[in-house]
Amino acid sequence: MGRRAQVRRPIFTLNHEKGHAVDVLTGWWDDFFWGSVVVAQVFLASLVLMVIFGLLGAAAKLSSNRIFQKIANGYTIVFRGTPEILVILLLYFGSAIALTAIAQVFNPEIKFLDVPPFWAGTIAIALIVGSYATETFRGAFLGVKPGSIEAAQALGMNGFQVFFYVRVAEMWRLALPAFGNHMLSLIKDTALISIIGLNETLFVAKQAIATTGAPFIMYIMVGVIYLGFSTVITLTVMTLEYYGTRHMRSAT
Amino acid sequence: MSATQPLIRMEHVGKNFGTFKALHDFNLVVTKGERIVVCGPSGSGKSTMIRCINRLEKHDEGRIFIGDIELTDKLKDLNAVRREVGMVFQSFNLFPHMTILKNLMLAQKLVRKTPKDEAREVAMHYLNRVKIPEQADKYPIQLLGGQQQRVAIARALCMKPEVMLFDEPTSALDPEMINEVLEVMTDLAKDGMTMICVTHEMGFARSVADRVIFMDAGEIVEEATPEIFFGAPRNERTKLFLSQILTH
Amino acid sequence: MSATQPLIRMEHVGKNFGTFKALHDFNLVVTKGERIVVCGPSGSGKSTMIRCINRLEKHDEGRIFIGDIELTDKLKDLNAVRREVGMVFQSFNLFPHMTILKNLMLAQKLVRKTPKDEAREVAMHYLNRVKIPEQADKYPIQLLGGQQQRVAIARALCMKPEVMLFDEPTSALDPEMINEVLEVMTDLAKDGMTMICVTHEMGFARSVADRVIFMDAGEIVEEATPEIFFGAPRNERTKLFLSQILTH
Amino acid sequence: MSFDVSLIFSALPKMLMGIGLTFQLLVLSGVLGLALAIVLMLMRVSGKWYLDWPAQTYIYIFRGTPILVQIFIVYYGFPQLEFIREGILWPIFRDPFGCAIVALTLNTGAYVSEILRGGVLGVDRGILEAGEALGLNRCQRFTYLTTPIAARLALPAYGNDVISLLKSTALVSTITLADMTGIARTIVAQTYAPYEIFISLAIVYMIITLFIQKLMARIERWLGRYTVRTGQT
Amino acid sequence: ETLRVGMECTYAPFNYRTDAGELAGYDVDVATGVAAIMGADLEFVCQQWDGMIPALLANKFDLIVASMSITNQRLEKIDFSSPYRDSVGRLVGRSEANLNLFDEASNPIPENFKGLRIGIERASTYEAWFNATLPDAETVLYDGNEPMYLDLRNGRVDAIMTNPMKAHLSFLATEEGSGFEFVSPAISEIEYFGTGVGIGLRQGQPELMARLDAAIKQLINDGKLTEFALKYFPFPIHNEKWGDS
Ligand SMILES: Nc1ncnc2c1ncn2[C@@H]1O[C@H](COP(=O)(O)OP(=O)(O)OP(=O)(O)O)[C@@H](O)[C@H]1O
Ligand SMILES: Nc1ncnc2c1ncn2[C@@H]1O[C@H](COP(=O)(O)OP(=O)(O)OP(=O)(O)O)[C@@H](O)[C@H]1O
Ligand SMILES: [Mg+2]
Ligand SMILES: [Mg+2]
Repeated sequence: MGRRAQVRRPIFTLNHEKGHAVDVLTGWWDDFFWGSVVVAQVFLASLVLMVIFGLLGAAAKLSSNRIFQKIANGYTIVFRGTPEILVILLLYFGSAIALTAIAQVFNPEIKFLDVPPFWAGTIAIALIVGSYATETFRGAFLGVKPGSIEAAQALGMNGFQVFFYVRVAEMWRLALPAFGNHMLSLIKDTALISIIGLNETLFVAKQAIATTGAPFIMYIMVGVIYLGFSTVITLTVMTLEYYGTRHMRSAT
Repeated sequence: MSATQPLIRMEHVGKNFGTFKALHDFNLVVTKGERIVVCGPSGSGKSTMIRCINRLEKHDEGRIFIGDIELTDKLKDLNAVRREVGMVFQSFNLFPHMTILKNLMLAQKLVRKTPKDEAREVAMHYLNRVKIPEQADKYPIQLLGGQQQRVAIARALCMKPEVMLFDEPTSALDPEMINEVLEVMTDLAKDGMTMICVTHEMGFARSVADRVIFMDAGEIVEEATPEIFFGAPRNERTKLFLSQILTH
Repeated sequence: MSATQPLIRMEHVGKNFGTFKALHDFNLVVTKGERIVVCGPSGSGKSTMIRCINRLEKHDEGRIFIGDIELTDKLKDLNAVRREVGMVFQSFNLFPHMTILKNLMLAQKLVRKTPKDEAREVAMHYLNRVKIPEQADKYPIQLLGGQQQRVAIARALCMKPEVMLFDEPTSALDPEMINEVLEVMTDLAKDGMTMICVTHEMGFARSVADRVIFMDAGEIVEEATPEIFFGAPRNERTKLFLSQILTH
Repeated sequence: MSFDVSLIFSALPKMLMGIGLTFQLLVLSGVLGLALAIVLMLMRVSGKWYLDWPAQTYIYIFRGTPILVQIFIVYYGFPQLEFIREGILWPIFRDPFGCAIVALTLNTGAYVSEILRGGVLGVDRGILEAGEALGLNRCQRFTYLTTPIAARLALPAYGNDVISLLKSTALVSTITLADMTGIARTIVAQTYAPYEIFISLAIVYMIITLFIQKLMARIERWLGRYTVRTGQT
Repeated sequence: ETLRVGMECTYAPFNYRTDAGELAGYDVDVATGVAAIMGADLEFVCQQWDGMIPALLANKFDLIVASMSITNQRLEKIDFSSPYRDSVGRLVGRSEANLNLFDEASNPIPENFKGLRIGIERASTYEAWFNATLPDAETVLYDGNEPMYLDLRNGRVDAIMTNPMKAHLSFLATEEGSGFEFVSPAISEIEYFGTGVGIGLRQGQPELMARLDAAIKQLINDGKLTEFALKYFPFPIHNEKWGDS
């Protein structure tokens, strides 16, 4: 206990002490690993929510219901116009209050309900990126050629069949490239959740810096981890795109 | 639908886009087995007319009957009508994300509830008929325009319709491919299919049509057998149009 | 360039896209004032041939001469050639962000270094010639297809070329507009302009061409005067092609 | 906790004192980032691998990592490197404003270069060929045809990136700068009233966003005046 | 009963994470000791300093054990237990600079602060003191303590105001701290620095407060607090008068 506090290591410099870089990281590898696991968890959870928000938003914008349209427009304006950091802070502080108020309507016994930082952060970034996905999905739905839809109608397919077999089947391919970018936004926004104390990689780095005093190497480490995540996402999207655009390549 | 009564009846049909009258007091009766060619300048309402017949557009005035069924908002009637009316578009409108075979099977399975194997058989039958069975597993984009249009015809035929509607089926095609599509259509006509065909292919009209209809500004301007229509058109607008179409 | 020698000479020209031979041992000599129509099925290499002449494609084999200049990578020669060779595309390719007048003036100013006022005069002269001077200040998108193509012809003429190349100039046009473009081209031919024209408008070919060339698979299959070409084609492939083109 | 409206009125003027800094960051890194983006884009479309690859790597790294991490590396990480601390650029890196500009510029440059490249690639080949056939050389084609058309194609996406940049400026409060967000966080720390302060600040950002959108739409309409079919049969 | 305790987790040696990933420090020891006496389970929540009180009010945790001084301003929003350590502030600056900031009577000389950039943690007692005493000094606000030291060494600020115990231990006494020294006397005006550092809790919980007070008193009486302090410092950092003796 307190070893590091008493015997501080000299602060890392790239120039005169070669090999020091990795030294400084000793003991922090596992923390970074678990931090990465948290990043992955936040990413996956927010991905699911983002798709839901995006589809709901797109459906509302495309619906003929004025009120739904207004709500969806409000949603995209608010979340595309507000800095991510503010949304996260607001949701973190506001969620408990709001949830408790709602819960008390149903059950006055409840003292308070809380949303842990994990979910506050996850929902925040899903809402933000979902507002962009709303536009992507909307555009993709509109991008389905009206001719395809008319052909399906002329063949006697009903509304549901047209929607599912023609619209959705064509739309996801159109949405994919932009959707890949949304996934990259999500993964990068996870870094902001360190601000509300979630123990992800950037927060690990801050703690490690408090002990080692080596910000350069620690933040580079975080950058490398995120670059790894981005690479995995990019490759996945490329694979899906390859699969999804088979029908656009000529065989010859 | 019985053969004694007309297959399609359009009575005083009107269709407006905003204040613009795309169709105006339009009357047409088509009996079983009749082959009708519709022509006219761009914007004269040919597409609108043909799209009203299977309710891709809703008409605003008058009445349209397909067999005994009047076209209204009733869903059940609409589905019954669409099953009986096949349509071929200028731009083919194949489903780009499905292979040719799947294009032909989809509506059979979903609308006619045909079992998969039977649907495949029907599909292959019609692919043979339009002479491209070997393309069954390709995607639409891998086919030439003429082939795509033949697939589109086969797709409509798979539903075993009573009438076929064609909206300028060859005008998006390169010249060399026009004939192969017209051949398929001529075959179909010879087999007795009832057809309404918007086209400017006058050779086809001459050899196949029972009646040629010339439209302008949403109305029928002239209606005659091909001999009379091309030989001795009565109306000035028809003459002008024919001179533009035929000189080059 | 003197009138005594051929204006364009293509000798054993070959062009490959990867392993695909788009042009193969292609030979053609065009003298001043000659009007040549090129036809052939899609993919036969017509566009490739014509694009080689002003080096939008580089040929891989053989030699091409424009006047005395051989087409090589030398920039100076290339610019000289491009100044003498005008080109009209199927899809017009007007500069969308410039008015019609500016479209006609740009290359004059940049390439010929014509002073602004003179460039404008030249532009208006040719706009008059294609009969749409009143459109000078509009943007291309505001014009109909036929008008756009006439502007494209005028734009090429502003450079006062020795030869004009046309690559299917009417095949993207609605039927009513084809004639107005063909008229401009016919006028040009009457004035003695040397022309190579890829087109399937056989009426135009008959009345204007000195020679008709039929290409298939990157080669010249038949070459004859229009009378012989349409009247008594010798080659089987020509006959087949003509039957496809002409019956409808 | 109740919502204290009077707090907003007392806090808003204080927060708005940071708007100048926010705009300075936005405009300066926006302009520098655009310049960087043009260079990167030219490298990408040059067709020369030794220009293309470095640009591609750069873009890949800066688009693949969070802007917050980039800000931290520049602000806290760089001073650890002797050659930065001893180098002539130290006055820039010493200053948190300089660091913020550097980080934001490097970041937005990567994004914008891809937008510009999309615009350049979106120019119809036929138009360039027509220019070529008329004898325009490469440079003339790029100046008179590619640039104006690509600018118009890239503008909507570019507008979105300007808004992203605005939102990124809110992160400079983490490196001691007192922009609007920084001031707001200080007020929150004193008043313990996050909702009132943060919500009113969010509205301020939204208004700026809408303003940028309107401006961009106006530029777009001007640049795209040739894409509307007006007044012609 | 589980008590959720908020702290920064990056404020060595009071609350920080060891390279083994464990939370450690004087605050952590105090929290553990108090919980043991109260018979409660503990759960630590890491929270950036400027959001500490809002987070407590938003129910993110139940107690603040994060070296938070008991000040009047804070007492308006939350309650505090009795103090468990001293609260003072001191300025640290570069020795060479020969900063002459205070007169003999230990009062600041405002003119000498002109042109100086002083690093302070956002929302700290030091910020409150600075704003009140030297409103014209240029302050630079940090989200955490550690970056402030980095910037002091990098020359981005001329001096920082901070906790002298921490400054001595984790900076001045180390290699990196050479060339730096305290450039002010200890400042502990009760108005700003309060009566000491206490455990924060939401208002309206007199019972919980009484239990906390009792537990702290017991820690003092048992000599535990001294023991905790000696783990990190060569001297105790609380006032023995706060106990029973
Ligand atoms: N959805 C629509 N909304 C508004 N106007 C329309 C719509 N569809 C067609 N029109 C207008 O109705 C008129 C007739 O159109 P229609 O497509 O039926 O003409 P057409 O004879 O098929 O012409 P073409 O030969 O160009 O296909 C045109 O003036 C067209 O602009
Ligand atoms: N840039 C290219 N890359 C690869 N192949 C090409 C390219 N340009 C043309 N081709 C191929 O070369 C062949 C000849 O093309 P070309 O465009 O010259 O034919 P064409 O006779 O003009 O046909 P069309 O009537 O369709 O215009 C075609 O098979 C085409 O696929
Ligand atoms: Mg039509
Ligand atoms: Mg061609």
